[in-house]
Amino acid sequence: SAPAGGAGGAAGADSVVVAAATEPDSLSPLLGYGKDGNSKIFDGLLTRDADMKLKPALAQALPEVSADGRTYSFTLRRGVKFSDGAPFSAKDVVFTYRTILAAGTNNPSKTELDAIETVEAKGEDTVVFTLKYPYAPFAERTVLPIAPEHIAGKQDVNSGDFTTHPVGTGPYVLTGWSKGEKLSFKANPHHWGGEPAVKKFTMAVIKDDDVRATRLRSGELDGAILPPNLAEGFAKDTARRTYAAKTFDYRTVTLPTHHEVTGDLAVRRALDIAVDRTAMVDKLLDGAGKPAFGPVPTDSPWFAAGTERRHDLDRARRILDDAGWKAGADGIRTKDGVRASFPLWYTSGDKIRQDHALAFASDAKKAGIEVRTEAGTWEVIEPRMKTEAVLAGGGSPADPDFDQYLLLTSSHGGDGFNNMAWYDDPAVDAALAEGRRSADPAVRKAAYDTVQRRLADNPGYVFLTHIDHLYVVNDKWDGLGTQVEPHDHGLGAGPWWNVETWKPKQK
Amino acid sequence: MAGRRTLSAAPVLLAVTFGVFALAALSPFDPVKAYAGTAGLTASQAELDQLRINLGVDRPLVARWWDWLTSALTGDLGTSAVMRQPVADVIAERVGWSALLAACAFTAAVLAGTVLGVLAARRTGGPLDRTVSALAYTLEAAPAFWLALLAIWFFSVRLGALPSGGLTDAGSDTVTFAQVASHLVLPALVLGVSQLPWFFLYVRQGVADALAEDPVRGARARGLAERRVLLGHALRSGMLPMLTLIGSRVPELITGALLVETVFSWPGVAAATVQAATSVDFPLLAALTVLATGAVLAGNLLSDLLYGLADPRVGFDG
Amino acid sequence: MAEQVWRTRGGARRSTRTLRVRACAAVMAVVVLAVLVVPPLAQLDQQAVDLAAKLQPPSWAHPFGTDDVGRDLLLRCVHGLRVSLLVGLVAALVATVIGTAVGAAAGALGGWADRIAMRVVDTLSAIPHLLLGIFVVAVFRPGLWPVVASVAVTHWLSTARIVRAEVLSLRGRPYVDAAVSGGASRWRVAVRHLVPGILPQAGLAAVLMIPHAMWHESALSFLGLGLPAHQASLGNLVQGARGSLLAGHWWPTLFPGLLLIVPTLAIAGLAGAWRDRLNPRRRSELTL
Amino acid sequence: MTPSPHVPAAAGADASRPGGVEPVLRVEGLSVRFRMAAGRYVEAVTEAAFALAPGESLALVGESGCGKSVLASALLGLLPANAETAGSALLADGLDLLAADERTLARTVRGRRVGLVPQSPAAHLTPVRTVRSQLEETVRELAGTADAGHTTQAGPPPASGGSDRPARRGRRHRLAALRAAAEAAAGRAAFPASHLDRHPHELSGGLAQRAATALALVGDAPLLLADEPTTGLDRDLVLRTADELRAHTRADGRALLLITHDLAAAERIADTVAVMYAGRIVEIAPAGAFFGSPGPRHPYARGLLDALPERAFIPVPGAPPELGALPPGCAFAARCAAADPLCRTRRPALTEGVACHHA
Amino acid sequence: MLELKDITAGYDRRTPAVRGAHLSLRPGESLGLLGPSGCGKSTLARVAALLHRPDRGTVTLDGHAVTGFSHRAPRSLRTAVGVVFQQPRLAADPRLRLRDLVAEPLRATGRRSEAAARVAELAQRVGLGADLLARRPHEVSDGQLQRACLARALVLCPRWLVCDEMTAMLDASTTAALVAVVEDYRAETGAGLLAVGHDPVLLERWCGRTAHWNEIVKDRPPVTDRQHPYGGHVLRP
Ligand SMILES: Nc1ncnc2c1ncn2[C@@H]1O[C@H](COP(=O)(O)OP(=O)(O)OP(=O)(O)O)[C@@H](O)[C@H]1O
Ligand SMILES: Nc1ncnc2c1ncn2[C@@H]1O[C@H](COP(=O)(O)OP(=O)(O)OP(=O)(O)O)[C@@H](O)[C@H]1O
Ligand SMILES: [Mg+2]
Ligand SMILES: [Mg+2]
Repeated sequence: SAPAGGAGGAAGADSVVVAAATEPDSLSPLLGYGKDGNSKIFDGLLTRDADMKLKPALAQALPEVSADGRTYSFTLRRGVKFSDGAPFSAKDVVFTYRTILAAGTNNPSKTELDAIETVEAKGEDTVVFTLKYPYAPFAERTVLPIAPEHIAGKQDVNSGDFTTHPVGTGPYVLTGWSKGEKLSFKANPHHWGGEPAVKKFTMAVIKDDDVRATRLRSGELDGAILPPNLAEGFAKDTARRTYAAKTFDYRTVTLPTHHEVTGDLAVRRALDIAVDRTAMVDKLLDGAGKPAFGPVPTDSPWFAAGTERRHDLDRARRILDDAGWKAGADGIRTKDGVRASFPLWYTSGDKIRQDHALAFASDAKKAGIEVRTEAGTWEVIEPRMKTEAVLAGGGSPADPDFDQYLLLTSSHGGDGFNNMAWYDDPAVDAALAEGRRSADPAVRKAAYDTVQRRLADNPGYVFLTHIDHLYVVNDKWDGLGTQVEPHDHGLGAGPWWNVETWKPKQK
Repeated sequence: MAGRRTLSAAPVLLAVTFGVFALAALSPFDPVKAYAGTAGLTASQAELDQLRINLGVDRPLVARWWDWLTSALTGDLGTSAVMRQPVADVIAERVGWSALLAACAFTAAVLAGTVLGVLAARRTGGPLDRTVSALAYTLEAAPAFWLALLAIWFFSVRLGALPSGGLTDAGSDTVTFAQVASHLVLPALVLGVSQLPWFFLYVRQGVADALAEDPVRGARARGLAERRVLLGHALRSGMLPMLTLIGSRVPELITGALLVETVFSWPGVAAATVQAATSVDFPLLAALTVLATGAVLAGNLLSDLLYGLADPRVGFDG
Repeated sequence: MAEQVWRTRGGARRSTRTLRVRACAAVMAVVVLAVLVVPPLAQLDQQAVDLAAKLQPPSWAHPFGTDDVGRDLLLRCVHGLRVSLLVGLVAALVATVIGTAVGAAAGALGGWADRIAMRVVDTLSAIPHLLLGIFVVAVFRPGLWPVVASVAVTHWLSTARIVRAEVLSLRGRPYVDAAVSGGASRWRVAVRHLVPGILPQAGLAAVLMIPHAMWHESALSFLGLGLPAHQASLGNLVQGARGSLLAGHWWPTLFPGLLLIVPTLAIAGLAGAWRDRLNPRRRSELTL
Repeated sequence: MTPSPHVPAAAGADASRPGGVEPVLRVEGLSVRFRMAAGRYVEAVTEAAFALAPGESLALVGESGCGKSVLASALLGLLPANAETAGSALLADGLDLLAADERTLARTVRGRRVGLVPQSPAAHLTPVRTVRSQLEETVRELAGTADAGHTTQAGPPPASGGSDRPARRGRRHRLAALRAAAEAAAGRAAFPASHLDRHPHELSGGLAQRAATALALVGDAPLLLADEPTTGLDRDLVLRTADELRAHTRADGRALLLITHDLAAAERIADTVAVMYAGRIVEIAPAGAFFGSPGPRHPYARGLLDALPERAFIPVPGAPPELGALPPGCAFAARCAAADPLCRTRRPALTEGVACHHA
Repeated sequence: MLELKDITAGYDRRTPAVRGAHLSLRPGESLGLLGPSGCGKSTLARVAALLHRPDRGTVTLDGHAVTGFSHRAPRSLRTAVGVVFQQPRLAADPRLRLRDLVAEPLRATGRRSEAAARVAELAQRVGLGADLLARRPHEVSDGQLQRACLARALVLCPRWLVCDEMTAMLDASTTAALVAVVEDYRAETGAGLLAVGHDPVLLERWCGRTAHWNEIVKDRPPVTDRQHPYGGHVLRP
């Protein structure tokens, strides 16, 4: 029942207004902006195509990797200019990486570049990275945007003007940022990839889902990200199209090994098959998602076929019975005086996690395990993570190492939000190390298959779903599509990841 | 009185800023986590510790407050961690828009509340009184959030008459008067309506009580028209509590503005308050609180002055 | 003697008034009964998720329908009402008592006591409510009582100011002189002559605070500072139902919304009758 | 006591005036009762009847609490909502004050055709406004009548004209005229101009009384109800107020209902005296006869005069009956030396100006 | 002794309402104070009742100098003076039934138990029926209210009485009756009386001794009689 003219959009076809739920804290790559690519204002050395394959951007070609996997050399594209007219060169690349790694820089995602030992310029157009250890997925990190040294170098990295008035080489130039309201961009006519057809791009910041949907309906917006139940409302709207982006965005329940109930392997295995993932996808996500059996989604090439687990309540009960967990009067099992009961925390204000937690608790109860849902902020949850279960989320599509290494290696147990469950499985540790060291795709695939199989036998987490991200966009342009998206989807995700290549639809 | 009150603002400001620092330090939120955002979820502990030192939040509370205070007195308000911007810039960019919104909403609420209150008090128990009173309690029970959604749905989606958010059209970059004016209507309306119940009910109560008193009987006996009796006598003595409200509702106005600014993507300073509070951004929080304190003190001073003018029997001091 | 015809002015509303008061009282009685009796009697789990029964419209099995994870809304509404009424009533009561006490003391004592009390009120009202709320909740731990405390702590301020201003105006009245001459202490003057005069204003603030506190609670829980969001309270229910409403499901909003408003109106009706009785003139005009 | 001058033409007490001019006010069978808790009634006024001819002043006297103020309030429709009235009170043009609706009373009667000096004037002034503002407001409201005797009012400012100057000048002029009119009104009641800018609570009792009188005189109403207009005034001012009221009444055939306990003032002003006891008018007589010889005929009225400090200064023995439970016979019987069983059982009717079995 | 010496009092310092008034009263003595309207009698009465702090001068009550009281005179002295105010409508708390109005001073001074009996006795004296005692101020006539106010003034058995135009709104018979009540009380207790009023005949008969304002206010030109029988209405310095 969209009113007529609802799809009118804000202006002509060379102007696009979309809405996002979140806003970047800063626009400086040095502080972490755009680290996963598609930053609009900036370019990285490399970038990804629609299939998530790396392709050259500011570099002329993919890097040359030395045999020991510890040296990466990039040859830079020539003639690229920043939007202020200054030429781009190797020293900007070196400046960017070195600044990020500097201790005084408040960039919270430095860890991702942990492998880098040195970064050097070789002449005007070559940059060489030397790593501390062989790190197969390193090239994936170099989608990170490059900042101009001649501007950013003269200011305080953390609070300088550059953080809000960035200058880059990207397809768009920032024309205004009204915090809490919108970011406006205009096409960069001198972009090395050619001038975009969409001349004006505006990203309105609308935190609330319902308001976003309403404003989309009122015709002020050309596109917006929406939760499934609201996107549903636009399904019959012929002037708009809904895009469901595949993601690596999973929701999982951590089962801390240090808790007397969740530490019991039988309980973990029972829970893993007691949950009805299909029902969750159908009902909680309105079908916009997939059951998850590990960090890797079932349709990814990295997925280890055959590790899917069927919902099997009877078997779950049997496992518990066999392990000595006996049902009490109230239906909750006990073993050696220990009641099969544990708390499950979710972050308050997050509806999806809340629903997952409730559904998980209700499934667990059917198997005779009491899960007490609790809500809190991370500050409340964090000190309890060692022994209490948490409904967590994550997912990074570029390389399986990104997710799994931090999530599963025993050495990261209790290190911040990495490996919250203190999962400890020597076979997994070994496979993960192998996966990040080897450059051979076959070896890596085998290694990650091993990890996924072990996860099925010794689940430290109960993975529940992978969540599709839904976007509703006016049907006025050609060239739209979605990439596979990570958990944390900011400006760079959504059908507008490649807005620079959109073309107005021919009528 | 105004002079003395201005003087007494200094200890209040000191107490408030220190209070804010102390409360923020004691609050369960961690500035480092807030700064890191989602990236913090994958950061290592060493990383976070380094960040803590860089942000200066590892230092003792009193030292931080003192540093902030001394540099604030020299005009340097520090840098906001959440906004990644000097605090002075954050405030300069935003405070005007907030003030505009709040002032419009407040004026509308006070005027509408007074008019409706008088009309309702004229016949308490009458249909108008019943309807508006019930509505007022309902409004007080309805979060500003709901009102906002409803307003957007009705005025923007249904009627297509008013823009539903932002300071200007999303696609336009220039800030023109007409644009701002039309974008101001809905947020100001919602904020005003959410403030209305108190003003309405207090005026109603005050006027209805005054109508039962001898002075109104006297005014009637003199042959004054009903309108004069209502406005010149019943309202004049019945509006005293409402005048107090003008000052004491300022904090509620700020809280309301915070929600409304968020829903309508209004680039004001109130929306930044929640962020500053939940992410424990000391310099920003302190500066915003100083602003709020100013508003509250000014509001209270104003209402005390008005009260003193309106009721000669009151001898306010201090 | 000829039959006398008695005329009245404006007395005709009397009967509907009593009716209204009775209706309000009846509503409150039902609400209180439901809140006290239903949860212990019905041994049902208000958190029981049934994904298969998601978002079902009202029916015999679920008179209020179900929510988006298939929980029975009637059960949740009753539980929520219990929590919300508790929060609303207790917080409003505490805030009003504190506000009235501080305001009356400041107004009646005057001088330095007044000045200091008012500067404290200024200070507290200047600190963002949210921050004060966060603090209170942090000192204890998220839960019901901290929420009540945090609402009460932040909401007595305007009552205090209103009461003080009224007291300042009242304390110059000649009848206060008469009381003083009769040996009344300041305390007695305040309690016996000033406070009764400002009770209508304070009572109004209290009534307004009840619904306000109910949704303030849900705002706190949204930030993770109140009750957990899955725990039923009217505020949480209404907040959580927003998305469903836009998607065309009216019942998850309507019923909790009504339960939020109807008792409020009933309390307001009773309080209005009470305020009329506080006003000596209107009281005698309304002799029932 | 000096006998006061009388204007013979006006000294008629009977309601039925053969062929005479229509009375300014004719009250018949006026009763007022208050509904109290538990269905009880307080019968404040019972079947009062009298008429006021143009130019006549009627002094209503009686013991405290006998219903005088209630009677006045009833005539203006200012009773509280729990009051019930019966009977009629007709103005010269036939308007029944007791039956008229609030609108008529507010727009055409109060202030304009019936003025009131309330008892307890300080309580009847709006506390938050100065006397001047209330006086000016009243003058403005009743402008049509107020301007008659005073300064000229500026005509409507010329509507055309590019600048707003003439309009503003006109306004200033009008404000000045208003101010002057207000001060003149204050002067009539001997309210000092220097106190005009005070608030009611800053006035002495006598000043408040004069302010109330000034306000009531503004409308130059044909009928003035003055409820104790001389309380709190010193002798000089009492005389002055009495003279002002008498002059006001005599001019243009206005009428005055003077409710007072101040018998000296009553004697100075009144043409007729009505004595009220326990809600009833028990005697109504020409003032000359009442104060001079033969004197009052009702035993209560005699007792009242004897209680004056100039005379015996002895109160009427006993206490007045409670109006909630009036005895079946004569209400005064319990206090009357001459009472016999008839008095206790049968209520005397008002015949030939007195309601007493023995008069 | 109730002694007012050189009292200057008022509501703003520049134009005091009372200037340099002297007045003294021995126990058992009574004084009628006459004066034109607005000259400051009520103000002086309030000073004598220790309700108003004079700007200058001393008040001595039973040997206690009570000028230095900071905000309020001590309770024992306040209650030693019973006051009947000029305007009963304003001097009665609108929310109290007459019964409570009269009993209030007893309750305030902690003599709650005596209240019922004492109220009944005084009501009987001033002539207030049970029916009236149960009403609130706006439900009774001004005269009835004034009776209650007199009862309230007497309820604590004060050693001094200040009656500010107590009988202004009373008819002759009630006036005589209430004066008799006061005189009976004085005969019983030997209390001193300051009666303010306008009626010289009444005050003469009541108090025996009267003073004109001119006589007690020493340091300003005596109030000349007005140029005209009732010419200048208020006396301003
Ligand atoms: N609102 C009321 N409710 C009940 N009784 C009332 C009310 N107002 C007045 N009365 C009663 O009606 C009677 C008449 O009162 P009214 O004020 O007319 O007396 P009055 O003759 O004017 O006396 P006074 O000389 O003292 O002013 C009194 O006995 C009084 O108690
Ligand atoms: N609260 C007040 N504030 C300011 N001025 C006041 C106040 N009360 C009284 N006055 C003024 O002080 C003067 C004396 O007042 P006061 O009441 O003592 O007179 P009074 O002699 O009792 O007169 P009356 O006989 O009319 O009652 C008057 O001019 C009066 O206007
Ligand atoms: Mg009277
Ligand atoms: Mg006086």
